Amino acid sequence: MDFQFGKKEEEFRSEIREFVKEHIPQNEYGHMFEEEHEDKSWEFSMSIAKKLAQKRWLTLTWPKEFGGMGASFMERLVFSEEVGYWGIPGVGMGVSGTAWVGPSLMLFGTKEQQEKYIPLIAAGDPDGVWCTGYSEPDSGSDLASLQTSCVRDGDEYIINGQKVWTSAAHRSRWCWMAVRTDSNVKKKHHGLSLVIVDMKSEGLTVRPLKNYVGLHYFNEIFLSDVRIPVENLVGQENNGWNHLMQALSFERGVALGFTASCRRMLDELINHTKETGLIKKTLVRQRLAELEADLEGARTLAYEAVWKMENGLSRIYEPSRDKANVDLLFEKMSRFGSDILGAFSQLDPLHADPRWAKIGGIYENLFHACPGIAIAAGTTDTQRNIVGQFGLQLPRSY
Amino acid sequence: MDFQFGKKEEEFRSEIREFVKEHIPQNEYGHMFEEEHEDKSWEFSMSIAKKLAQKRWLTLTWPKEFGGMGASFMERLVFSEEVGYWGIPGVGMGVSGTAWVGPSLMLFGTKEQQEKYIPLIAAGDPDGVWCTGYSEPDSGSDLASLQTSCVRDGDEYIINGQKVWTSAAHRSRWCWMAVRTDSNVKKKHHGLSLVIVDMKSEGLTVRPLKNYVGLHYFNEIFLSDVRIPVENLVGQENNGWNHLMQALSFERGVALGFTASCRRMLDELINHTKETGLIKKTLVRQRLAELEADLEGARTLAYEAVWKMENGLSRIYEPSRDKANVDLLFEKMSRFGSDILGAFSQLDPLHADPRWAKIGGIYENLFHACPGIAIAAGTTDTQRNIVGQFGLQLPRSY
Amino acid sequence: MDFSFTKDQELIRKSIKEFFEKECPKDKVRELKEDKKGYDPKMWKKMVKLGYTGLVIPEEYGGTEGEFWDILIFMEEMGRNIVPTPYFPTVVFCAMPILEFGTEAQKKKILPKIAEKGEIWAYAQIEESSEQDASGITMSAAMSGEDYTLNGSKLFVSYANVANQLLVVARTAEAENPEEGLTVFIVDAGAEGVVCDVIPTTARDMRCELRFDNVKVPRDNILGEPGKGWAVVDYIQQHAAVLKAAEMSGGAHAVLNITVKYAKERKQFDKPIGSFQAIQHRLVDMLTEVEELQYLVYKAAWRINSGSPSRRLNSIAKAKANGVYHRVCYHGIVMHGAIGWTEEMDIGLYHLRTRSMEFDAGNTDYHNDLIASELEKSEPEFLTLFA
Amino acid sequence: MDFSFTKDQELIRKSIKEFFEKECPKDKVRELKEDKKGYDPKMWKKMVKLGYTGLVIPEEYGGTEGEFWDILIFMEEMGRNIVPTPYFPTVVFCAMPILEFGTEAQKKKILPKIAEKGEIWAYAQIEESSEQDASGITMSAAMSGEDYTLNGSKLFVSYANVANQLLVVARTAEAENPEEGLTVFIVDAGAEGVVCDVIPTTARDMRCELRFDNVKVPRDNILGEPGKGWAVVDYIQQHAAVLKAAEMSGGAHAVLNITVKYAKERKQFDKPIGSFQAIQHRLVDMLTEVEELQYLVYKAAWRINSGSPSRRLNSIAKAKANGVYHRVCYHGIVMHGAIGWTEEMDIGLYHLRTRSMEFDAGNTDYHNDLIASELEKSEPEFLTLFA
Repeated sequence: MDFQFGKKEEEFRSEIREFVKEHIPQNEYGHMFEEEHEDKSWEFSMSIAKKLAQKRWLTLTWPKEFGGMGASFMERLVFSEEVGYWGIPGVGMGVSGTAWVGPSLMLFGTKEQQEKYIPLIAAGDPDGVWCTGYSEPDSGSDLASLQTSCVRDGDEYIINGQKVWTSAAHRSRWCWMAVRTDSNVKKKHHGLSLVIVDMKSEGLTVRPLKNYVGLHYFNEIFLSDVRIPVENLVGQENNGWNHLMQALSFERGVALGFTASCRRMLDELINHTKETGLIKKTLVRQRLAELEADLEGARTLAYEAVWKMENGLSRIYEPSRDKANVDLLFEKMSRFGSDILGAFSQLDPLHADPRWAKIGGIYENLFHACPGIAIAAGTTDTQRNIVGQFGLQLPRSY
Repeated sequence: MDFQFGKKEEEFRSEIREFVKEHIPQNEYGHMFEEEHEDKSWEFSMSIAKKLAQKRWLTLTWPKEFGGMGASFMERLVFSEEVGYWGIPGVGMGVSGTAWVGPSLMLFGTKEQQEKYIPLIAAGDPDGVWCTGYSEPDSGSDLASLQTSCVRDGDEYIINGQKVWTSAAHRSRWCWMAVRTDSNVKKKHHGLSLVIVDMKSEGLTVRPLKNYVGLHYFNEIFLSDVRIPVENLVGQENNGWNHLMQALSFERGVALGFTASCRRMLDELINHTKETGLIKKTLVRQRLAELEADLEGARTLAYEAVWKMENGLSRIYEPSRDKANVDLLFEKMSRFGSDILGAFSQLDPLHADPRWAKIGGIYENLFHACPGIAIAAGTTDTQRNIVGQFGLQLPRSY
Repeated sequence: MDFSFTKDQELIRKSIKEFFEKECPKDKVRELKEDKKGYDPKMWKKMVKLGYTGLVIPEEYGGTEGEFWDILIFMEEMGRNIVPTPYFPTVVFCAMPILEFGTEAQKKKILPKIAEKGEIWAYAQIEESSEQDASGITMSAAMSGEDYTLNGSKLFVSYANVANQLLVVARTAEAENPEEGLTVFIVDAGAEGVVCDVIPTTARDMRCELRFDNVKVPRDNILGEPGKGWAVVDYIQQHAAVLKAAEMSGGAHAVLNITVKYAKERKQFDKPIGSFQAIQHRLVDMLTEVEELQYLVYKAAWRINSGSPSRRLNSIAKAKANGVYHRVCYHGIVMHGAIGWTEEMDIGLYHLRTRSMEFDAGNTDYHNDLIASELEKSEPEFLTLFA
Repeated sequence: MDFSFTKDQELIRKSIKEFFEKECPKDKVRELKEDKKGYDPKMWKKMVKLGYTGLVIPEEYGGTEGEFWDILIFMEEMGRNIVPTPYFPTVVFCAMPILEFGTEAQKKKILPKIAEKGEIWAYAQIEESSEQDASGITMSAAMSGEDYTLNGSKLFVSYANVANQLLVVARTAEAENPEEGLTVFIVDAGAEGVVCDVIPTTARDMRCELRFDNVKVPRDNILGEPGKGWAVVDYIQQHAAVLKAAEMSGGAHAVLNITVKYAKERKQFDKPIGSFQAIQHRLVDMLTEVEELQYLVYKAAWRINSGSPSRRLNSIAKAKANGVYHRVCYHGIVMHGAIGWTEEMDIGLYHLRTRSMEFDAGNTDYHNDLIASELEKSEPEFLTLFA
């Protein structure tokens, strides 16, 4: 047993911190999920993405030949932690491109696709920004039931349908889209394909879907006779379900930085209670201690999952276990933190006026972000289904 | 809106309290579930049952012609509350007879059965003690799958099989038993019947099933070629499922006195923290307040259910809602109470030595009773299923 | 015992419900989110005309002389429809204590303005510490001749931006017990030295920072007795606790209904999501909580209405409301999936009000402590019967 | 980073596991529930022979000089098998602090007896208030010549009924800070004036009341420095917290496995009950909690083993263990249905130990407060990087 990072990782961590000192202002921490909301913050994010790309950190896990640094799982963990703790923006450029589009193209894209799309992502180029079109109005947790049709017409496909909950669609150059290329199938998992859709295509419209606090994060995409060239098919036609599963496996670990965000937020809260003297109050002490214990636990489990991946021991359930665990932690943090901040927790996170907002408004932000977190990338219950099936080998419960 | 009992109920309550003053020693409160454990306490319970019978309180909801007092639902609530608060023993003589065997016989028993069995119950006679044989090793929540066979042989039925979780079997004269009279049925709900089994029958053995604290409450009943006369069939042969549902409906309200037990236990706890000065501690205050609020809520809901019954407004879900609610309350009370009592909460409730035991050991008792409570008469989850279906009109979830 | 409302009360509820449904559909709520005043003066006028601001005010002061039940029903319906208005600060925080503690002259002067003209009032208690007990009140009011001079600032004063008049709690004397030496002042919102800034909050209920810089208040403008202001504050908190809990109870009910409806309609894996135990059992627990809260509020209200208010029940109602409202909103949103998190659905509008409602009239820790104080004073039945 | 044990450690675990499985099947546990001594001297002798009581004792004092990991693994397996022995009081509560604070003479005299002969020791700290901090220690030890005289009583002293020797914490001087003026004494359990009564507890771990009536203890029998006994108590609590958490972690794991197995086998409505979400999701949450606890214990142990113990991690381990162990047992029993509540199943045996384990080495409130104290002292990284 050894819970320390190695020398290599610690050096990497120091290097990232130097980068943070130089480029990331620390008076603006905590605007989680806000990167894509405002033009100004998106521009700043993209400027950082460019700098990260120069360091090869934007795509750090990718092989060197594709512009990555061939980082280990442990190095990725360190990077994710620093991103979470210091709030480094621009890291994913909308997540999709760096996290699963690139790796998927390496795995089952054509050489032409690899040469066309991958360098743009690795370079932190605005044309390397992707969104992902899986969900549809009637298929959320039940992904295989998707209906957006994609019909071959000569050298082109014609796409009709609707996608929803597409984060960063309003910032993206491309969409990584799951479509139905065959509707005469017995099982709904059959007849699906993955395609690349140019977001500038005729017939494609993006409609903002603001969250209830007013944050523009999600979008709807409407597709009306959108034409794409056949070379935009990724992998085999009608084999989309398998490709999708492969792509989804790259999503794992996206939540890695979450516990480091929690660490930062809890550190800020502890610091606030020390400055104000609140930490002398019994109920504040109990709440802080409970959060500290929960966070230490969640973080340790997240490390275990990475260690297992690094050592080829990974069973499939750990990332789901950790996502569900972090969902619960976020909710508790938001509640306990709000209790501690008292009446100030009612401030509007999108207008966190420093005259009144405590700790930069991060707890107000968290309070209304956390149901969204519990929904995103598979609800807490969906994660529990996965852990039940694969972690406990219990029968399907849904 | 009016949350007060009427004058009639308050007078009834006073009368019960006079009875309590005279007959029920208050230094022994809190031995829930222990009535049937020891010969001594059983004897005392039966002596009280006799006295209650004289007052017609043992079967207070029964019509006067059957030895009851024709009490209203509200009077029954008052009685249940006083029973719970003062810990009046002997009230149900093992529950089955007074709560559902009697009322079921009135509803669908023969005149002979009514005349033979009902007076014994109403009189608090030892021969009026019943147990109920529904559950079997392989059918718990799924009652309809029961397998104990009952085959007609001339003027008799021959019963073979096994019953389990039979409370008070070791104290009972009769068993109210669900059996399978036809096994060639398409649906498992068909082919069931209700019969009366003499506990002194040849071929019938009772095996104690102690709980993990050592309390003798449950039993197994083994039936090997047990013969009963055909006149012991209750209702129609093979119509047992319907009769069973009718009988089960009388079980409702059994939990009514539970909130009053909680009230007593919480009163004892509050009193203890006042005497010891613990009530000045912040965490003790918060815990007591939370329990007080939960209990006030549970009690008010229980009243609402009774009021609905009284006014013919009852929908089917309220008793299940209240049972699930009380399960959660018991669990929280046992935990918070133990936290407040500190190291003393580890005492053995079956050997509550007053030298060390605080508040007569009632919290130690509760701590280990409460998983049993959550299981008895339908687990918390089973209750939630019922509320989901009948209270929210949601589809079956099991 | 009676768990139902009278026919008259049901009729009152019906007319309030219809009024809100007509005058304040959810699009209006969304529209008012962006409004600078935070309410619709036209709708407010209609409310006044219908007598809603005079519900608990006697006829002699221009009100309709209703029972406490009437305003309780009103608050439930308001919570169900999340209607943005200065009703709560005006009527609950100000008119009610003025009726209780005001001199005849004050009542005659003020109450008809509220009941008949809809004059808007706001209540200023909370300060920088955000503590709800007396220790949180540090703003000073010094006597100088016949006047008092107020200096200091107040936070989270709801609808002060549009208020004509304010009730302000200040410290007129230092004492060991922080509940002593407090005085409640009636202050003209336009008085010299009063500065008001709107604090952006998620509930958009126009929380303001009020700064008082040598604000002169004549002695006649004291509500209640000087130095005994805590009695007024306590009265406000006790009644506001129950009425805010009623508002939250109405809101929680609405959220539950929205979510149950969605769980029946929305299908995943070819089944309504309400047929999955993870969803269904949570909905069941929500139902229980919501029904429990409802009756706890009614029980506290019943005691107030019958003239023997119970501090214990008042605090229980508010403590429960705080927890239930948030849990119902949070789980309701999550059960909806992504759509629940958007501004397209109404459920988020309810959740945005969570923290505002929690702090009005006392958070859970505060009320739990009050409950414990009542328990300390109580004598258990098991000791009295055999005494 | 390494989340695995070494091969040697795995071998140690295997042999301990096999020993317990062979020597202490659940029937034995049940049998010992009724035993007056509360342990099986024959099994105890075998444990001593295998070197288990000397796991962390250096060879020069008769031990096997293992690492902290060895005893941690031992405690995990003990918890998994719920083995009733005086091991914890003897080794963890007494041998470990003697090794740390004892004089050379004390160590030479005492430790070999424990390591090689299995002499039984018990630790007496808790008193009537049942408080775990220093304020709970009121028993007095007055100096008279070369001796001290102990008067007072101790509660919940585990296995004092069979102990030869006791560690007793008493107050030798009054001070404003309750952590000052304490002294730890080595007391012969058979000394004149010591009276021992077994308190019946559900865990049957032979909790005793010890009464001390003018018990003379020579000055040489002080462990550590007189008046500085809190250092010893604190050392005991910190190490016992982690090792008790390890025991609880092993137990929680066992309960989870028992329940998962049952949920796969037991059918209702023609399906294994584990296929119902209400059951399955709860099992999943239990899995997460159990795995989390396991690694939190390992993390705290790793710091101790590497010579830089973390008070924060020690308290986190114990606070978590207290909650997880109870929840896993409670829900495990309920998921079993009625059979889980009987003495036929093993799961109840685990739950019977809940409250005993919770109070050994500190309950959750106590540890939460310790965690908060550590947080008070800590400096967050976000302030240091830019400092």
